[in-house]
Amino acid sequence: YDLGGKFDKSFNEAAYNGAEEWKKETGGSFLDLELQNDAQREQALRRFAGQGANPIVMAGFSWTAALTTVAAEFPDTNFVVIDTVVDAPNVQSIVFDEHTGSFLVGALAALKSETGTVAFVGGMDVPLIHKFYCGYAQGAKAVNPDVKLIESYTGTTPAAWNDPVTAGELTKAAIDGGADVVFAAAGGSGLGVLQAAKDAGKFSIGVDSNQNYLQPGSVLTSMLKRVDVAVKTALTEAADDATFKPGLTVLGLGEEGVGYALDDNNASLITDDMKAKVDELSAEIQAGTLTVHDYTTDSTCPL
Amino acid sequence: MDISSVLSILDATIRLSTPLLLACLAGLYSERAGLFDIGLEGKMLAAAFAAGAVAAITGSAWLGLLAGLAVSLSTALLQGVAAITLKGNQLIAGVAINMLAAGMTTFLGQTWFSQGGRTPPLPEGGRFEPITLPFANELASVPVLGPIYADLISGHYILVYIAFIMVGVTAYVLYRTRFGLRMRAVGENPKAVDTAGISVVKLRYQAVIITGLLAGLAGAYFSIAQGSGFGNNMTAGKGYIALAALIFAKWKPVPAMFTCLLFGFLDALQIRLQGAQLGGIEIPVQAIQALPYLLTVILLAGFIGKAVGPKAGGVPYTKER
Amino acid sequence: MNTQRPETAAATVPANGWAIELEKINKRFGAVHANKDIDLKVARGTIHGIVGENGAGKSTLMSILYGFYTADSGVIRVNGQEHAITDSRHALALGIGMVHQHFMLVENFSVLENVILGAEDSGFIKPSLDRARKELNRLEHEYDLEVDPDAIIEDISVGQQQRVEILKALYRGAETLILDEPTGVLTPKEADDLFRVLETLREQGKTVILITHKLREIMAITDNVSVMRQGEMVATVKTSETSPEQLAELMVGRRVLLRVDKTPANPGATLLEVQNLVVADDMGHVRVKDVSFSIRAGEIVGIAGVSGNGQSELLESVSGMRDQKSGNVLLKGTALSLKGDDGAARAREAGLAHVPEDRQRMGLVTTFAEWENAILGYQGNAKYGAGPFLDISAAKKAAAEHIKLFDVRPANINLKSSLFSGGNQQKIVLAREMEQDPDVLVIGQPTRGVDIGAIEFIHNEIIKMRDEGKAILLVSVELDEIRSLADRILVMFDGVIVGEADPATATEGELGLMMAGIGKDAPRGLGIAEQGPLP
Amino acid sequence: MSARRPIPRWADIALLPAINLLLAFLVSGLVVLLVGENPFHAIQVIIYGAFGYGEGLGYTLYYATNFIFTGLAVAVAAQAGLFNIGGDGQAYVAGLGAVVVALALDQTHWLIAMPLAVIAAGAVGGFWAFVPGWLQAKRGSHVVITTIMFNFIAAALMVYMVNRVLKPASTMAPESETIEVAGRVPQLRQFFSFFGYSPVNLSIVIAVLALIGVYILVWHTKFGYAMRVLGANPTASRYAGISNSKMIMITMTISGALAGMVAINEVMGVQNRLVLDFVAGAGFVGIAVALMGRNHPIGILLAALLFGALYQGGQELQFVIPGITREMIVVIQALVILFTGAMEGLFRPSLERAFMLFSPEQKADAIAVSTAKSES
Ligand SMILES: Nc1ncnc2c1ncn2[C@@H]1O[C@H](COP(=O)(O)OP(=O)(O)OP(=O)(O)O)[C@@H](O)[C@H]1O
Ligand SMILES: Nc1ncnc2c1ncn2[C@@H]1O[C@H](COP(=O)(O)OP(=O)(O)OP(=O)(O)O)[C@@H](O)[C@H]1O
Ligand SMILES: [Mg+2]
Ligand SMILES: [Mg+2]
Repeated sequence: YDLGGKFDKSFNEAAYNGAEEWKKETGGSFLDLELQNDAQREQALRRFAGQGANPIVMAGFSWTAALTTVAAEFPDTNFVVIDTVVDAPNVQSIVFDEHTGSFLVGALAALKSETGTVAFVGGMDVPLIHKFYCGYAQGAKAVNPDVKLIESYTGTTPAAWNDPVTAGELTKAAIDGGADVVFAAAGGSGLGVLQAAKDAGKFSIGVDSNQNYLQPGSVLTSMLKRVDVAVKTALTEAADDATFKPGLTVLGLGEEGVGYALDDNNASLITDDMKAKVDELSAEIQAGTLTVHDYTTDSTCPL
Repeated sequence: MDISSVLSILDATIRLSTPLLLACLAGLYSERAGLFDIGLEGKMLAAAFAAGAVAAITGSAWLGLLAGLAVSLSTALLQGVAAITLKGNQLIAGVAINMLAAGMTTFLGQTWFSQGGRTPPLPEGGRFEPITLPFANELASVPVLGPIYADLISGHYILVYIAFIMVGVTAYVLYRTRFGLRMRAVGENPKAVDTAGISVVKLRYQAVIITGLLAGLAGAYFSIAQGSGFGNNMTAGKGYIALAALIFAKWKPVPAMFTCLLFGFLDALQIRLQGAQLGGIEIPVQAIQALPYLLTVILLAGFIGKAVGPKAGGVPYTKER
Repeated sequence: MNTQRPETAAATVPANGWAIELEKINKRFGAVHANKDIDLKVARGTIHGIVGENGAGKSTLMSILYGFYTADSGVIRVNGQEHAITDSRHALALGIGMVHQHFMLVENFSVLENVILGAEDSGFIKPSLDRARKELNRLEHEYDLEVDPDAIIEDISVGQQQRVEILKALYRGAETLILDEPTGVLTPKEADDLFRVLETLREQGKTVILITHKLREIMAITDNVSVMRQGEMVATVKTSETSPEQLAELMVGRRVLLRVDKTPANPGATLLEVQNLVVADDMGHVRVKDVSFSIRAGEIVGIAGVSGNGQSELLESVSGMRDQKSGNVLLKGTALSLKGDDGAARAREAGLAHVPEDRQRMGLVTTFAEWENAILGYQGNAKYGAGPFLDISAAKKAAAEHIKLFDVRPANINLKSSLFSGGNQQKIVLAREMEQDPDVLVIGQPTRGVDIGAIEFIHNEIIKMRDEGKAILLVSVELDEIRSLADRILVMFDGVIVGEADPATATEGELGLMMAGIGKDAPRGLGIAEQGPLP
Repeated sequence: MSARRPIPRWADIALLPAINLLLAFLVSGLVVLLVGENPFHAIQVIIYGAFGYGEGLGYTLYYATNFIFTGLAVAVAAQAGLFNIGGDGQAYVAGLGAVVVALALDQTHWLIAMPLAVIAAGAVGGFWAFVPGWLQAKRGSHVVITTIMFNFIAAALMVYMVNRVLKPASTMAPESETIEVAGRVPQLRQFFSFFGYSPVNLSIVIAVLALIGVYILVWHTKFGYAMRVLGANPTASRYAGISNSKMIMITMTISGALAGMVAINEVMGVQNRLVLDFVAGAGFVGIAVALMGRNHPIGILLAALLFGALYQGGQELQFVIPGITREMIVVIQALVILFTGAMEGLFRPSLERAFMLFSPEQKADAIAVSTAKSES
């Protein structure tokens, strides 16, 4: 897990849930570990590999350097890394098309908005979060070219991922600024966004896991990033060299790696028209007729 | 800027400065009594957790508050035993309390709720609701003053009002009561207090108890008023900022209120300025995020001058026998 | 003991009974046996003096009586009743009040607040303050103790601070008042005022215990006097039946010369010249107003004045610690550059040594070992290390030498400086400054709180320096000291030199008038009110 | 009450801390027991993990390296009476200096890159502390506030620098380019395979030199003397001709430069690139280390080793006993600080009494005192 901690209600927790599910289905067992600091990454990998763990699944973009080193030392162990790319024969890199998923929720947000203003609250101003924002913004613009966007970030220290109070204030500020839908891509801080939107009677959008249930009736939808599925599949496939797929795996809309969440909690919030429009966009993206720019390819976001 | 956005910034200012103010006043008591307190952060965090946990289980904000106060108080007393009775280093005691709180809250939270140290979101009633002051709705339509009363003054959590009332209470206690007189004296010259036949130790414990209670209010504010449930490390360094505010305010209650309002305002401003443009160029969001801290430094250097704290601060009182 | 022990006075029960009886009091601090089997009886309605060398155990004994320390063994009787005094509250309840050698005041509190601290009537201080104001008014009139009840302690002179301490004790209804070296920091006039108060107290039947190093005071005001030496009570005598010489001998165990022996000055070239100096204090108030004077080699110039008239700022400015607003300080004809906060270093380089008024606050780092203080101010000197390094053995050698030359006790260079008695701390500072062979020596209050044996020694050292051809600027509030040491006396009042006097001819009365601003060329009527009523 | 005899020196510096450490572990044991694990096993694991094998020891030393730097930074400032809470921020920005030099010179040799990076990191870290020092000296702004503020400013600055300036446009992770091997500080395992894969590197040599350097600076130079005078009594230091304002600025700069060495260890020795938040709170641990080490290099060395051991031992504990989470390790660390630091006086009175009874001459004394007491 990344430094945010195992139970962050979104990214890391999804990975954990995936592993748990795999354990339930297959009866296998897994070792897991939370880190205190960066230096422990290599140590942890070596330790697990040394203990014969196979495969080893890592979640988080910070694993690149450690994995590059350790993968070479343990050629017989299969590694799966999520959110970054490590080029080695025994590593499967899984990345998600967060930008397309975000595009869809952006479109939903703009469709839902009555004020024509939608907002985004990120954890820290890092590339991955920008990728979310950039997709979100493009999606919103796609359905409403005049949409106004408010972009903000909770902080600059690791506390940014665990600061629901500031996130809540940012949400209130955005709502005061006219926004009526707020997308939270801020790890644990996101809970503050959902709460503040609920308190103000506005809408929020969850991230990574399905967070619709957290504030039913207020969470418009959640941008799904199926880390749980990825972890589960990886654990299943990579356990066996025969099915292990080294190299890059991109999970996008087509693979259902990303998407938006629709369940009982938000069924009443999303009209059939909205759903139809978004599904149409989704189809276009998958067909390649609509391209969504990926911020991380060149660190720019053309809007 | 129109009046409503000004009001909304000021409204946020009040929300953001409340926990700082409570923590700052908390620190004021122990520091005025001659005990450095960098353990504010830890006490708040412990209280935030206890309040959040109990409120989540019982569904009562009041029980949560009670738990927060109790836990913060015990933490303060632990710190007091180390710093007063055992004459330990006050800074180390504070550092230890901060770490202990950071570790314990997450650990217990995980053990009890299995949500990564978080408490579950609070049920109805588990969280303080904003209080609408009398006539707020009726007066809201009066121009200028109406919105100021209805939006800015009315509609906050009870802890907000307590915090601001505590400013007056603290000023009164400090300057008008026997306890305040003795407490100020013990922070300046404990020997003088001792030779006047007053127990230094008892006085310092009394101050520590008040500190614990106020820090408890501050902590509870995080988890059961402003927030809805406890999150890991949710005090996010506010204890240190409160300490800075205390020094900034030269250990005086009314200036402490203004300092905390200023810090809250800068934070609110930062939050609203994100994404602002300057001459067509977007200012990096980090520059805006750093703004409150930069401005604090500039204000401090430009206007505040030297802050001289209670003279006996940080030194355990030893009486040779 | 080489002197015969005089008949112990007042052994029979006095008319008014004993106010205090101490029997076989013992107190140890680690290895130091500060009080050994001390017996002391104080008759009610008398003023009882206690004298003794620095470190003899006087303060310790009184602290035990006041409940601040607890005796290891012994009996305390107050008004004939035995009491185990456990803390100060207890002592206060028994009617014992104490004015400590180092005042126990809260510096940023007002006089009133200090007076009521610990003696408040109720939970709210307003009624107490009001009552205290009235009571203070009454006491002030009764004892002629004038202080502004609303003044902040750090803003008033030490003399006034002491009045506050006495008022504090009286406010609490003290029947027995202990004063530990009350006159160490007072001007002669302030001391006289104090003694008038003590006499009034005696007339009212109250008991006073007075610790002092000044035998003149003992002779003038006490009824009985006890002498302590090295933790023991060596004698208690009726004052009327003893003499200063006998007391001095009892204290020190040898004969002491009670006056300074010196030859007439033989001044040479001008070494220190102060031209039109204007200096402000920390608050920005101008405290030294256009002061000029010069000192020649082989000459001691004394500056007399009531404390708080700019002497401190003058000293600090001349020695480089404080910027002057205008004017010059010339050393051997060259102007010192004293700007910046390291002016003192340049003054020293130019050959000016400085013994500060306040040894604990300035002259010493009390948490340092003695040897570390032996180089304070001279740490940059090449003889204490080449380049950036500190030559510890050289410093220790110098320290050992200082200790030997100035007979500092205990002779332990590794002892923490705070553990030396005041007199010995003073010797440490003097030794350091004098042994640098400076051209000019600036000394403030050289014998404050120092016992007579040490005073004799210090005075002799100062004369010796003069005779070696140094220029010496001496600032002291002790008129006796100035008159016996100085070759010329300048009197300072309200930041101005108001007159010059010849110590051989000027009387104490004349000097006193000048010090109050009523001298020959003094600006009349200025700032007198602040200094209290005229004699 | 009797005359208190101080306990023998050896007991003061060895026995007392040992008892306190034991107590800390005992209480921690209760916490371990709470989650249903065997506390003795846990302690065994911690000790084994920290010292029991080469790699573990290497990790312990690697953590200790950071703590020595930040501990010294706090201690040097404290000697001059300044409380530098800003070690975290100073170390963080120093990463800029280290990474810029390392990236520029990573085609040469570490013998060239390392000294220059040390200077650069020291300069940047020093600057970050100099400014608060300057504000304190010239404007009277309390360093405690300014250094706290500078920590936050540093965090904002670094997020900007890493993401917008140093990060290659094509990568996803918020980190600088990787430093080539020639620009890295060699790890000790390259010389001693004993250290396994642990990241301890030659920075530890700098740490040892810094310990010695600070010792000499503080106790054997005129500058150090002046610093201590200032710390103990600012009025006396003016009297002694020491420029308090210059001392404050220089001391803060030295303090910041020392904290900045963390960047050498992390950026050039371990991560080989600049990552966000690489300091990971080492600056705050430094406060505890300096306080526990009594601001003395030897004390700091021991305290840094203790904290290094707790970090590494705690990590080991997580591997071996899965029920133990990282928060528990924090709790254990906090308890150690509490009992060995803040509550170190807990056993002093009983120890004093014990020694009193066991030494014959003092025993006589004690009896004399108690009889005297009962008489009165
Ligand atoms: N708090 C203490 N701890 C240890 N030793 C002490 C303490 N106070 C006093 N002493 C020792 O007791 C001795 C007597 O000290 P005391 O203060 O009574 O002397 P004194 O007669 O008042 O001297 P002075 O004339 O300097 O005031 C000193 O020499 C000192 O060694
Ligand atoms: N903590 C201590 N430990 C040991 N000795 C002490 C301690 N505190 C004070 N003393 C000793 O007590 C004696 C008197 O202490 P005190 O503070 O009264 O000195 P002082 O007032 O500076 O001396 P003086 O009366 O000459 O000005 C000194 O001899 C000093 O060495
Ligand atoms: Mg004394
Ligand atoms: Mg004394």
